[in-house]
Amino acid sequence: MDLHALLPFLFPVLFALVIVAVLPLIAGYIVLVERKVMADMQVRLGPMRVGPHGLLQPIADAVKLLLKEDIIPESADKLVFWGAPLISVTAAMLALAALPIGPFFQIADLNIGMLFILGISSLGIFGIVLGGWASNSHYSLMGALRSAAQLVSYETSAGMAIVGALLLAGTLSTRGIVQAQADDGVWFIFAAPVGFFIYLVASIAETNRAPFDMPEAESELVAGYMTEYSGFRWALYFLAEYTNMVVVASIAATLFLGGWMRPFANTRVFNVLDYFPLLLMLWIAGYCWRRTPKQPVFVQKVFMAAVGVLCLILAAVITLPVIAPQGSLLAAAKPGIHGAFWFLFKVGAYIYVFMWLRFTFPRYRFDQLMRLGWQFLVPLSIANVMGIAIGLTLHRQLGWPAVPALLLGIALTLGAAWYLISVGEKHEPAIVGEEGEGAADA
Amino acid sequence: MSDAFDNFLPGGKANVETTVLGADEIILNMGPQHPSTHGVLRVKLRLDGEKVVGSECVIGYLHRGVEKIAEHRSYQQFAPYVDRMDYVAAVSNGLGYCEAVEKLMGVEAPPRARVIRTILTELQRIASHLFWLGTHALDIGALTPLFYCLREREEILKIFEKYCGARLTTHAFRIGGLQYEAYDELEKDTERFCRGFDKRVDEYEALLTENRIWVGRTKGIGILNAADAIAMGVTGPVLRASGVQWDIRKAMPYAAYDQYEFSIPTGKNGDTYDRYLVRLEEMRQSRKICLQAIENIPSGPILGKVGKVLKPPPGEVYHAIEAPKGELGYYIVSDGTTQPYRVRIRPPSLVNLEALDQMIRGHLVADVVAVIGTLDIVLGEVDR
Amino acid sequence: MTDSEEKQPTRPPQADKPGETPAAPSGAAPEKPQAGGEEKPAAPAPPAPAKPATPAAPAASGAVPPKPPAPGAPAAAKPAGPPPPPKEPPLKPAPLENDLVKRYKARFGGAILEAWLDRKQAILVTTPDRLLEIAQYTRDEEKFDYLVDLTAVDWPKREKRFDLVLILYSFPKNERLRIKVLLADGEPVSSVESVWPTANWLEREIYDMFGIVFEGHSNLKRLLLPEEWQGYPLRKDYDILQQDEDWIRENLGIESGQ
Amino acid sequence: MLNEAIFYFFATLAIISSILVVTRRNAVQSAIFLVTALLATAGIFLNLNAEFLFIVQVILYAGGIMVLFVFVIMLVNLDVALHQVQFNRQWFVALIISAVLAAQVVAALLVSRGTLYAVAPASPETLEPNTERVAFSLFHTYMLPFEIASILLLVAMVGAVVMAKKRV
Repeated sequence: MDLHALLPFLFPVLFALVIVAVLPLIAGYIVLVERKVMADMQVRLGPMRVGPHGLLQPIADAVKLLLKEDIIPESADKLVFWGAPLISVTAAMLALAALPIGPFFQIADLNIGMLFILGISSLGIFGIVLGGWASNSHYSLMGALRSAAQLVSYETSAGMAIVGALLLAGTLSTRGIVQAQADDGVWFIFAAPVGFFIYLVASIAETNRAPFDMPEAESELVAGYMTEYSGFRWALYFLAEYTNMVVVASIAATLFLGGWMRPFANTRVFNVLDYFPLLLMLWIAGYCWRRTPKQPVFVQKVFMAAVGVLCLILAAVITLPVIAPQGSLLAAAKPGIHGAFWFLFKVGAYIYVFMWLRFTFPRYRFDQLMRLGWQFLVPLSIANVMGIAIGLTLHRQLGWPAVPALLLGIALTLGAAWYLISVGEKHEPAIVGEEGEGAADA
Repeated sequence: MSDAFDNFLPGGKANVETTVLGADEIILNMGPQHPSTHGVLRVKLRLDGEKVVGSECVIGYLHRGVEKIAEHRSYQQFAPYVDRMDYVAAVSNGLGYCEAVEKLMGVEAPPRARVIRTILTELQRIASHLFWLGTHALDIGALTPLFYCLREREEILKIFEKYCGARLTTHAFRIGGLQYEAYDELEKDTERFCRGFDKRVDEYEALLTENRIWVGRTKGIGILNAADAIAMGVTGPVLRASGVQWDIRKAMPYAAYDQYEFSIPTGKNGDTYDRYLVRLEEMRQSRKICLQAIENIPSGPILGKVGKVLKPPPGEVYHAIEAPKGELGYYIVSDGTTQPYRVRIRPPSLVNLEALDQMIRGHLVADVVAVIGTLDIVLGEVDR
Repeated sequence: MTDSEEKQPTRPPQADKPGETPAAPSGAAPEKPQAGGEEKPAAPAPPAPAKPATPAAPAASGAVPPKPPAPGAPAAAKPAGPPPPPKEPPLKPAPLENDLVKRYKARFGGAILEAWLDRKQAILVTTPDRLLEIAQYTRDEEKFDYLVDLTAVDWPKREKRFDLVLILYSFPKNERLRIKVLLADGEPVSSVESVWPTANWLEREIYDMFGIVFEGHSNLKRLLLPEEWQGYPLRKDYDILQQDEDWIRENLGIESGQ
Repeated sequence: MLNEAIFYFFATLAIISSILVVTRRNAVQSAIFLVTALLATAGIFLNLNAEFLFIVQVILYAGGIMVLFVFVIMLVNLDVALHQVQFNRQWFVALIISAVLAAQVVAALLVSRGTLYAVAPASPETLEPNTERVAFSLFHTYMLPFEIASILLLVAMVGAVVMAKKRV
């Protein structure tokens, strides 16, 4: 067979391998970052023991999880119990295939890109539902049922929020969406702020994270659908959860935050921002070196210094294309490298917001969550789509200037939001009172 | 029972005769190993979907027979045991016991001892409420307040440590007065803590009080009206949140409470939110008491006239104090020997927990967690 | 266990009456008997109506030794309790005869065996047979609306070996009252759960620890100990070593090394 | 060659899963195999360059409807179904129907033997802006029927809500 026929598959397969290989590591480090962020918000230090500043903690955790006994409850449905985490992980990872990490780094630019991501990631529910069912435990099952209901509900509003941005982009291809934002010179977060908000809320709910972590609400359902899982299978669920976080953050970055574009990509004055990565890396390196003498053990000192050096190397890699002369190979690599940096930066920022919310808010109750989803987010997302459609029609068909047309659309959406909130407030106390009376009667 | 539900799970016992339609009612076993039952409480919930239609508490996992132990110890020997009941508020337990025995003996602690007792007990109340707030918020899903609360609690525990060398089970008092003389900086430490504490409470309030989710999770949940509260015998903040302005510190003052000015916060609706507000306000009031108390600690002996061997004259006494959780009573019967004939401890947690069933009916599983948290039970005390 | 469960007919009140005659020096007048006993500060409640009554002790209730005398057999009463040491007068239990007690006596007559004041705390002793009525009256008429605690004390050498102790509190009056019910082993007593719902668990605990059976209790089973527990730990004759040996013999088939 | 291999893979998967759907006793497992069958069909669509159809299949059937299916299955009592007779004895009826169906297929193949391959498969390029083409047909060419259908669905949905609400 002709090798040339296989050539188009080479890079995608390579990328895919890289993602599958690196993602667990990334997920592990997201967990570490989350613990560190949490610790910082809670006046603690977080993991500090394994490696300097706990930098090797994820690896230790991974080793522990791999070596742990894989307990399968006696009365569980073995086959389903085995397979369920795999479904979750596969679905989460497949969704990454269509995401553009920079202009060059993408497994497949499908012309149904966004739909593909949505559709595939929605299959992850099966992993949760089946895992919860197969565990043969009430906690697991309740977690699974909650999860299914929650994901189906919030997928609706997430999908509608995405539709808003898609209307603006006029394409489903992820690459095309970023390109559209580049062409219009505005990130869609500014053209459809309400849509972004809806997506933010819905994506938190879809990834089962606090304050919407009903399915695994640890204080109610122990660990929800994962209650009976342990060791590697549990790790797979965890991996799926964090991969999902990356996926939703990537979607948000692509759709609303300009994908791989630098802020103000079209303005020359802000070319200074090309040095932002350099500064960031230098700052991290500086911090590492400042902390180096304080490490207790020699090995840790070396490690810390090495992390600093690594940051310097990264800084060099990022900065060289900027200062390289035009037309050189290095300069040609700039969009790819910087695109990847900005994309990951945005994804990171989005995930940081997730963490921030998690450590700030209490948990919703399940009925409140459903009420929020169906009575507020879904109508609002429909209003959002209509607002954007009205704005676009005014702009494209009636020839209004873009800014007032879109502003009108946003204003309409905000009006709808205000109406929904006022209606919700009118109804909410009644429901609470009803429950209260019931409790008093009993 | 839960047959319908069990059968359909993969390993459930198949039973053809069962013709129950759907999973109408299931039994959910919450605990004894569960993250938010605050120890080894086991609640058997009857659920309709996620709605609670009935419940039964199974307790006793931590039963140590404290009351039986008491019958085989001398009066002083038994004092450390009471610290281990409500281990989150050991000082209060000790105060109740010491005062009960003092009453039984007909002696009184000297004024200096009483004031220091009051200071430590109020600090303990703050510590207990802080711990409650942290865990309660954690149950409802707010992770962060716990650590802020523990940060402040730590300061209190440090004061305890400086005073008596122990942090948790302090055994700080002695029958007839104090075990130890106050250390030199007790006033200063207490004052420093109290001065900064008001702002800390504001901080917690900033995180929770106005938070929509918090309000949604606590308002109208676990309502106990005043009549029910009295009938169920609940005491402490739970009773006050139901609108009954009753606090043993005011109603039947002990220690040095009659010298200080403080108010008794009450709630209106008797729901979880009110209990939260009441406890927060109680912390502020306790801080106020501490500040008043350190201003003027009388000098003098710290131990009243009690012999080495305690032989209370025969008879019996019931003495109750306002522990952080409610009325903590000691009913001690003496037969004139060195060992109590019978010690009955009236644990506020146990009686408050009894109201759980009534409070959670009609609510959802998530609310059960909130209500268990709001009752502020310590299983060491429930089970004794 | 089997002993305690067999039903004994409730003792007629008359049978109890002659028993309570051990005359104690009634000269020790109560210094300040109050119904509520506790010192009363500025409390939300108005002062109690129960005023210190004249200690004109009628024949029915003389000043008594610290513990309620064993009804029916005064001779048996002695060994259980220690001899009342005539020491510090204020600690000495003194008979109580105020309005409150009078009202009770007027209403329940023989069911109220005696009343005294111990450490300024009022104690009322009754027979079990009219307990429910008394409870109802105490809550509704006397406004003792809060059952603080319900417990028991075992005096194994007495004929009626148990004191069932109801510690009550009145929110309107800011007073405490203690009602003691004298019970023989196995003698059933009616549950006061219907009067004070909080008695539910407290009675279960007493059943658990003393084996006192409450009639009309909605769910009388052990509270703290496991269902299959043998014996009642807070009885004075409970022997943990014996329990242990029995358990080991039964379950392990060997002799205990204890 | 590659295309055919992919097709046969998905086709086999679809058939095997479909058989398993009807033969499994456990409804949850049946549902899982139904999902597999649906996904295999989606794979065939993808292989035919019909990406939009593929993703609709995944989102609607596998991701949407089947999740609800599994959800409902978990809520009902499977116990009864587990012990009911799975296949009834009217196999001859099934045989007749199968035979008729097979005859139809064979007849169709025979009749169209000459013409079946006459129409060349469309080249992938003409299908390329897949989604746009579907959208164009739906919102432009067949606008009215599409709207009528959606109103019909809306009515059905409202009807369902009303009927469910009455009970409460």
